[in-house]
Amino acid sequence: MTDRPDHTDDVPVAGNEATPVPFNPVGAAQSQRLIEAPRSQLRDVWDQFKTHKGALFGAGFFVFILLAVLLGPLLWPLEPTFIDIRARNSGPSLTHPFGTDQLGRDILARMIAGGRTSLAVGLTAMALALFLGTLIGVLSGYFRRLDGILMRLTDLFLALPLLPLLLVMMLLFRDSLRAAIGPETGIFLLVVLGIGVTSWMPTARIVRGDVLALKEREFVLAARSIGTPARRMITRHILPNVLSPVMVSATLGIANAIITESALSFLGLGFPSDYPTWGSLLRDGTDYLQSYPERVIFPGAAISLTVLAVNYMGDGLRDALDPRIRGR
Amino acid sequence: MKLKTVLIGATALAAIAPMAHAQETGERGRNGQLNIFYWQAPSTLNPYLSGGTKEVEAASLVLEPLVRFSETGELVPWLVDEIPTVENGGVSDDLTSITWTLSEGVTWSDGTPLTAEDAVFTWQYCTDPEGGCAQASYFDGVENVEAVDDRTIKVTFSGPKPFPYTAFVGSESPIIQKAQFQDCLGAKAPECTEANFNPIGTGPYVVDEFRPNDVISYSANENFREEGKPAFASVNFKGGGDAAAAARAVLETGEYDYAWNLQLAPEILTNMEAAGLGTVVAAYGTSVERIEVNQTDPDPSLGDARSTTEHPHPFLTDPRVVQALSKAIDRQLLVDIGYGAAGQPTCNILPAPEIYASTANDDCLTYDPEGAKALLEEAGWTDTDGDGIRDKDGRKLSVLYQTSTNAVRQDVQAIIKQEWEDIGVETELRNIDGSVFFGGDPSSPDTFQKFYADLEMYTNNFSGVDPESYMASWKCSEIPGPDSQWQGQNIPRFCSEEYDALVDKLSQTVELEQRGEIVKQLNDMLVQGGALIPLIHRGNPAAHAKTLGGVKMSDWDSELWNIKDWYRIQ
Amino acid sequence: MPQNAPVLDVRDLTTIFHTRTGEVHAVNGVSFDLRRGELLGVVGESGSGKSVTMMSLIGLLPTPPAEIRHGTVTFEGRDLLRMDDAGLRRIRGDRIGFVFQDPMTSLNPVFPVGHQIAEPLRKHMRLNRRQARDRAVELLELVGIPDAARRLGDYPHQFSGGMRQRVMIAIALACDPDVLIADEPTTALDVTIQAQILELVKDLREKLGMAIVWITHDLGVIAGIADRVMVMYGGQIVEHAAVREMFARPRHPYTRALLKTVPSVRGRREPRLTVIEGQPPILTAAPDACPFRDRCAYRFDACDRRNPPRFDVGPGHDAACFWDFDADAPRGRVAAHA
Amino acid sequence: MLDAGTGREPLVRVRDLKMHFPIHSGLLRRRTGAVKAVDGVTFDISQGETLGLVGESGCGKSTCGRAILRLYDITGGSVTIAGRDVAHAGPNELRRMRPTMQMVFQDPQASLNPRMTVARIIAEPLDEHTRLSRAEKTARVHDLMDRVGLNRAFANRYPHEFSGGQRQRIGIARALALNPRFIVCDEPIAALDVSIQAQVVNLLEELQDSLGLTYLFISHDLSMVRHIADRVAVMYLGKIAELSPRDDLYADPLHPYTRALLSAVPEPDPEAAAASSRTILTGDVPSPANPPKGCNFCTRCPSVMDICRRIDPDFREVAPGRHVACHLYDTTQDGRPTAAPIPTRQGETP
Amino acid sequence: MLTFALRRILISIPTLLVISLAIFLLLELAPGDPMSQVPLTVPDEVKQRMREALGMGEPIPVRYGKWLLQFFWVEPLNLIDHWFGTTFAAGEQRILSWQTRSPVMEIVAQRMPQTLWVVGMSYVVGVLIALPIGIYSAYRQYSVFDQAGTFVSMIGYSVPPFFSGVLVIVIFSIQLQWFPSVYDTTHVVDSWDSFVVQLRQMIMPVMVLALQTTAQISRFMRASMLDNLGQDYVRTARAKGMSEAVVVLRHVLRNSMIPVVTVIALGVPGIFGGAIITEQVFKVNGIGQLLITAIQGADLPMVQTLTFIFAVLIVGFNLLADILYGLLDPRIRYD
Repeated sequence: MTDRPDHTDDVPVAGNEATPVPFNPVGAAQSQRLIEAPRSQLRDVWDQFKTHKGALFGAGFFVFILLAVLLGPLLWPLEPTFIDIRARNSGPSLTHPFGTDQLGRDILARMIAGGRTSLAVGLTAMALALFLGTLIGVLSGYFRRLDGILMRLTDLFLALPLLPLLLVMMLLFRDSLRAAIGPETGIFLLVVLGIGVTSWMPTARIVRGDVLALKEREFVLAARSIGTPARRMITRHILPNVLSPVMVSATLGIANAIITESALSFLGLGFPSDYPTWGSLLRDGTDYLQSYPERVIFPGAAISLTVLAVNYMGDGLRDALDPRIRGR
Repeated sequence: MKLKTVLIGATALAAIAPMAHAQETGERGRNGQLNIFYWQAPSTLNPYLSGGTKEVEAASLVLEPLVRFSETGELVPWLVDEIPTVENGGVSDDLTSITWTLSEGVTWSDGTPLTAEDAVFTWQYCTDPEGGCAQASYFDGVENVEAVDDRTIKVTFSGPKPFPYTAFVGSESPIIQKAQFQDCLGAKAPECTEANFNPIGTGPYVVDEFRPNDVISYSANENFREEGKPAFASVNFKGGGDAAAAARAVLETGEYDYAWNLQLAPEILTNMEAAGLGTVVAAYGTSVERIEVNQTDPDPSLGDARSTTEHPHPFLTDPRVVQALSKAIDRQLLVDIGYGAAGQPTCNILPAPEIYASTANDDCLTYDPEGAKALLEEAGWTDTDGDGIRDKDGRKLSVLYQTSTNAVRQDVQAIIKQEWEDIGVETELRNIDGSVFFGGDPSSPDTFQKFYADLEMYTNNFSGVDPESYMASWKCSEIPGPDSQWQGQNIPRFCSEEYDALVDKLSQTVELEQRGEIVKQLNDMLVQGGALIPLIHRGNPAAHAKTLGGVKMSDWDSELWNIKDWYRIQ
Repeated sequence: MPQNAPVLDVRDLTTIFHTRTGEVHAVNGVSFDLRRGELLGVVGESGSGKSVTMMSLIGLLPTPPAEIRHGTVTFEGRDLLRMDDAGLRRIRGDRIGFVFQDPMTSLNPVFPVGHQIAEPLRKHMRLNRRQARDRAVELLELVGIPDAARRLGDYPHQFSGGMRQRVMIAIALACDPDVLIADEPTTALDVTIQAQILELVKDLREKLGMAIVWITHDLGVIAGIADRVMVMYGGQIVEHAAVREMFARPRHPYTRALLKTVPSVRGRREPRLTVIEGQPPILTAAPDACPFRDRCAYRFDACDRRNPPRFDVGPGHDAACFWDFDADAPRGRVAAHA
Repeated sequence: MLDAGTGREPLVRVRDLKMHFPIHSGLLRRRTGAVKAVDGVTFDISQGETLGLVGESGCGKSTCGRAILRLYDITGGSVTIAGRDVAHAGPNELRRMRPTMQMVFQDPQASLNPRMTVARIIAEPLDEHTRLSRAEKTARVHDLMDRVGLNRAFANRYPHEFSGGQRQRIGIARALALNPRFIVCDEPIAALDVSIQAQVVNLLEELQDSLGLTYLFISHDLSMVRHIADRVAVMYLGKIAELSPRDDLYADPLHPYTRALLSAVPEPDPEAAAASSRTILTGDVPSPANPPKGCNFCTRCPSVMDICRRIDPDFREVAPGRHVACHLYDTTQDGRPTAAPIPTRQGETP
Repeated sequence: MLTFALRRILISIPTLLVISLAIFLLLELAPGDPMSQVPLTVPDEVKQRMREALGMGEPIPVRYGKWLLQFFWVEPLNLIDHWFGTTFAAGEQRILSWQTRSPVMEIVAQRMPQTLWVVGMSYVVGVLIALPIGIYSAYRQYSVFDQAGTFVSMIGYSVPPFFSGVLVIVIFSIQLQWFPSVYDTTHVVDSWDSFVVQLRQMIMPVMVLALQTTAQISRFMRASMLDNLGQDYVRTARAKGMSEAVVVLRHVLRNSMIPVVTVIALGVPGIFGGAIITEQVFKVNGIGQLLITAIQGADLPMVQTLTFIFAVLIVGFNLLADILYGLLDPRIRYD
């Protein structure tokens, strides 16, 4: 999906040829200056990104959430697993701003801990999916011979169900992982692997399409005529140019992973249930929806707003990374 | 007997709905449709092919045993007129046979008469070695079943059987129709889909449509032996969803009349009940939520020998440690948080029926962390390095505590963990998906039989009312291990010659009082010997609409055992 | 040369674009007229404003980002710039036809060409399906597509580039327009195909007699077919003359340079090409000086002070330059206003 | 020999070059045909010479240029550059040959990696083929930028910040980085504005003079080719129709296609335009996947004969330095005189 | 086109075989025991006998072979028997579910109607809502409507169904009592009234699911419209004097629908796969619920068959999407 605002790239500079880009012609100013510092593309991207209000809000909120879950424990040192049975089921108050749950655990603390897990899952699973997707997409797009088999592999993975796959991975690796790195990290790795391994396919397809198109671009041909070998061709010319679809998949991937993790938690297949994640908080909360609606609303809103924020970020990023728009 | 139970039911109902006009009697089918919600849906209606409670209960509307158990655990003659005993000659003096006489005029729903041949066939069906019968244990020790005449069934045992009421007793051992199932013996049993999904029974309802794991439609059995029953013309038996949804459908939206197995936090149920549409009820049987204490060492470094009798547990074999752990648990709190009306604190592994319930361990009912600490000190566990965890000989008092995945169990785990950490016991929690934990896959490390943990928590009970085989499951020979493919009932790997001898004595004892005494001793040996920490005597919570009368929940039989007596309060 | 009343009269047209970096002045006060039956050539490089001018006057620019700031466009006695959308739609495709540069993308890929030709016929001429079909066949034959009736059902991708451009011309001519605006119609085509199209247009002009505005950057094309020529630079008309006059006596430095930079396949071969240094400007404000001054060999102080108006330099010939090439000196103050 | 009698050893020698792209179709994706993009092209280019390669779009001229540089694995024929066999070199050998031969591309926007700075783009060949230090590379990049008329202050800018003409200068600088001897200019001015085209062409000419470069100048613009090339080859449908010294070709085209092509170029002179009578070709170029039998120009040729539909004419030298593939110049055909006089003017070489 | 389709079908055969093997092995390795739902009161040896009766003891290759035979030979024969009243498959062992001991395919056939009613209907509704939103959002890009549409579709992306589902139940079933919270799968539509009942019970699940579909498809539609609105042929259509409605709804829409139709086709297998969480929340016992109960009950034949059917559908609809693309876009000619 490529959305783009037409207020810039539709400017019909007469003639409809490839539009030459304005650039201060041989002006007097340029000769005296020393070599310019590289004008960072990041800056251009940011300049464009800034104009997308939704994206700006999204990025702001996402950073806020990230800071909250990272620094939250410093500001709110209550243990998320500490049971204060006397204070159970209390509503929002000064001691417990978000109230407590049926065991008297502080919901704010649990939200912070849960957010850390959910975001960590989201970010790592996304990174894994992106890595796999980009790798497979680039390989199959760049090397014709690998294309058929890798795309069949993609089909195969598209047809695999996530839940049984996760169960298998739980069985095969849980004990060894638990012994090696502890129960929570072990399951974390499994959930991340499970989500990552089952969600790289769209990225792979998009990247493959882009690589196929890039391969036809003249600058790749130019590099070939220089004699650039395949490895550097990929790292120097292909990868940087598939960055934008990958970045966009990244934001969608975070959202997708957060939702998937919470769905797994909802189905009881994710983390141990005493280990808070937003998804499991939400699941536990749904039973109390009528008596204590805030228990559903806090995690539900956290998931939804984060995903919303990330989606808006993706939207803005898509615009910002589109060279057709950013060019001028 | 029947009259009496009816009267009790009526008074109970009168208390609930004094204003309502009860429609206990009247024409068959007068009350329209009854809606029942089992959030786990039955997958078959043949209780012999699936031992699951939901299947057994769904089948109990159709298939009936000779005798049922009432809500108090008493035997209620169902398809017979009287219960055979030694006194009335129904049970032979040497306790090796029992003779049942069918009531007169009992017919199958297709109109054909119920005969002793059906019972004989039922026995053959379930004992066929290739059939994979789930209820085969009901026929343990049964040497022969013969039809003496059309109405007389004689069951012969291979040895003396002090409690002979197993075969054809209770909802798990009903009689199936020979005519329908005669081609379904042995390996063919699973292929008889039509019969398995639409069994012909003697019960108050017949199956109209069965959709596996989804919904069952029943209608009143026109050939039912009792006049004017059942009161409902049809039953819609819906499955799917979750406990909260089921409770909501009965208590809040009133879409359903009865919902089963509402294991929800008590306050949720209380809040839902406040809507005024229905009532939460619980039936108590012998289910006890307990922590089993591993008497062997689950250390992963032991490899294949982990959790086997080769390596005794380093500290849990000391009963004082286990006692301390038990004392440090606030059982009442667990009830308040997780069970509400569907649970009572208990210190016994066998809390019911009353004649078997010991009182010797009741001091654990009071939460006593100080006492627990003292016990640990006494056992030599002190916190020498000041990290809050007790240790002894360089070993930390640290336990891995596992259970199946279930919201209430995780809450209980969390509370207990905190309470134990208060007395200086480090606790690591772990939960395993139920299908793995209770699945017997010998290759899985996570089954409850393998017990690769120090402690594990789950509920167990025994079916029927006789605890003999239940208590026998803690004999040394029942210890699971690699040799037995990890099969065996003695999960804590408790082994005591004294205990084994006492179990043998029980199997020789006929007299009920004596049996009770022996069982209490066995119970005390288990609890005091540190094999188990009983926590909660669990009831089965259910909810029914206030307009539904006649519900008498029994945990000894199907919850729906007396559905023929249910009616609508208008 | 036809000297009758103008069919299209454009006065002081100014079009700007709003972009993120600010306004871009694409067309600055352009005035010209188009007379019945003549072919007016418009020459300029990318960004000179030639297409934008033509698109502005018939409301084909998306607004925003474009904004037609002022001007009048008189067509059949009415001002097109003050007309509502429905009115413009009645004129577009009916009285004024368009041919665009890239025939590959200008035709809708998913409709058969017959359908695309029939569309304006059915809308403007109220023909029924059958009549529209017959007329479409006629039109295809007119533009020289062999086997026209059979090809009606073909899709654009089944035609070659030249054939596609013929289809575009057929669409533009469907309703017998008074004015045909051809926006670089041969730029994307090969020379041999371009020659075919040019022949066709000459031919059609004779037959149908509509007025044509022909936009191109190729002086050669203009020389072959145009009656009058306007040269555009920086959103303005810098020179305007009859075609022979223009090639014989160019009176603007830009026109003169342009004529020299293009080598010829015939005639003398210059050892070195004449070069116009620098880049064409992008105007972010209304010009207050000559837009060509940075690249101009004749630049002097007046060029920096004021944007030169179009001075008359001969009969029907004007040029926006302060330098008088006839006198080879700066223009006197006499003809300050054109 | 073909190299117009200069006597010098040709730098580039192309013999019967074929570049066929297979067409697969059917259930089993069998190869059922081929697009004969380049089908038997033969020519030489001498040191310091510019060979113009003209033709309409789709005639295979760009493919030819790329095949010569081994950007494709060619189907047949041979290519020798500076005495080394390019067509059959192994990967490592080929890589070592790369510095000798470079390319300038058509679309200055597409041929520059938008994510690299100008300095990195120009330095890429240096990274690949030299072991210069960072400072040396920077110096070399600046030197190249000066040479092509780019302000070295902009070394750290990205391509999109430049205009089309400047981008083409970047492409030229990159091609020059390794001091190549031979550059294929693949339509280097096609995407540029008229006033910019001249700047780039002049730059290419200056560089040729100062560095002694040899060009294969591919273009569809006959007038620019006339300006820059010493000899011109006209391609039609994968084959060379005519190859002649520039002045001969423009003054006296031999092949009917060349004549049509030249006559189709519009003259920027209204007087001349009105006076001239043009040869307008009818119809379109046939598909290279399915070329006509016989001479591939026979479907559009104004002077078509029977033989043209049957026999593909040889590409022959009909006058010194003048090569043409046309039956009109057959002298060996029995009983039939040649239809056109053999030009009398001698080919001259620059 | 025909060769293309045939060729793709030929390629998909080995693909599907590999998929089936992968699924089979994966699930064989998976933990879980069909006996786990049998109460603990049933002794281990009885459970062991029950397992043997299910055929769990046989080696994996044998079971895979049997399963393949059953899936590709016996079950199609049964289908033929069912349709034509023949008895080709008489006596052949069908794929039996471990939980219900009945043929898997029969249960699937039983579940299909409710899944299609609810999930299918939600897809249709979602698509029908999405298309106009996408079209209008693109046409009035950055307008208030577009921003609102973007927001709503983002909500659709962001709110998991177990949240929105429970929320609508509480609002519409419990508080307002408008709709039932439990879906009645046995309900038969035979009159207007029963149709209304059916509508009432479908509204909430369809609403929740359609939100997600709408979100996705409308974004696609919008992007595709935007791509096409900038094309030259749009200007041509306007230059012909076509009205905006004709320009947008005929010229642009026709082109924009090409990628969108294939996206819609690719989403169809999802309908047959059910919507696990939504079905669970609303007690619509469809395919999704069947799959999750089968997984929980370790009913391997059921899970294997369901996932494989799903894989077949995905592969099939991929092919269909490609063919549709070719049919809709005259420029694409396979072969």
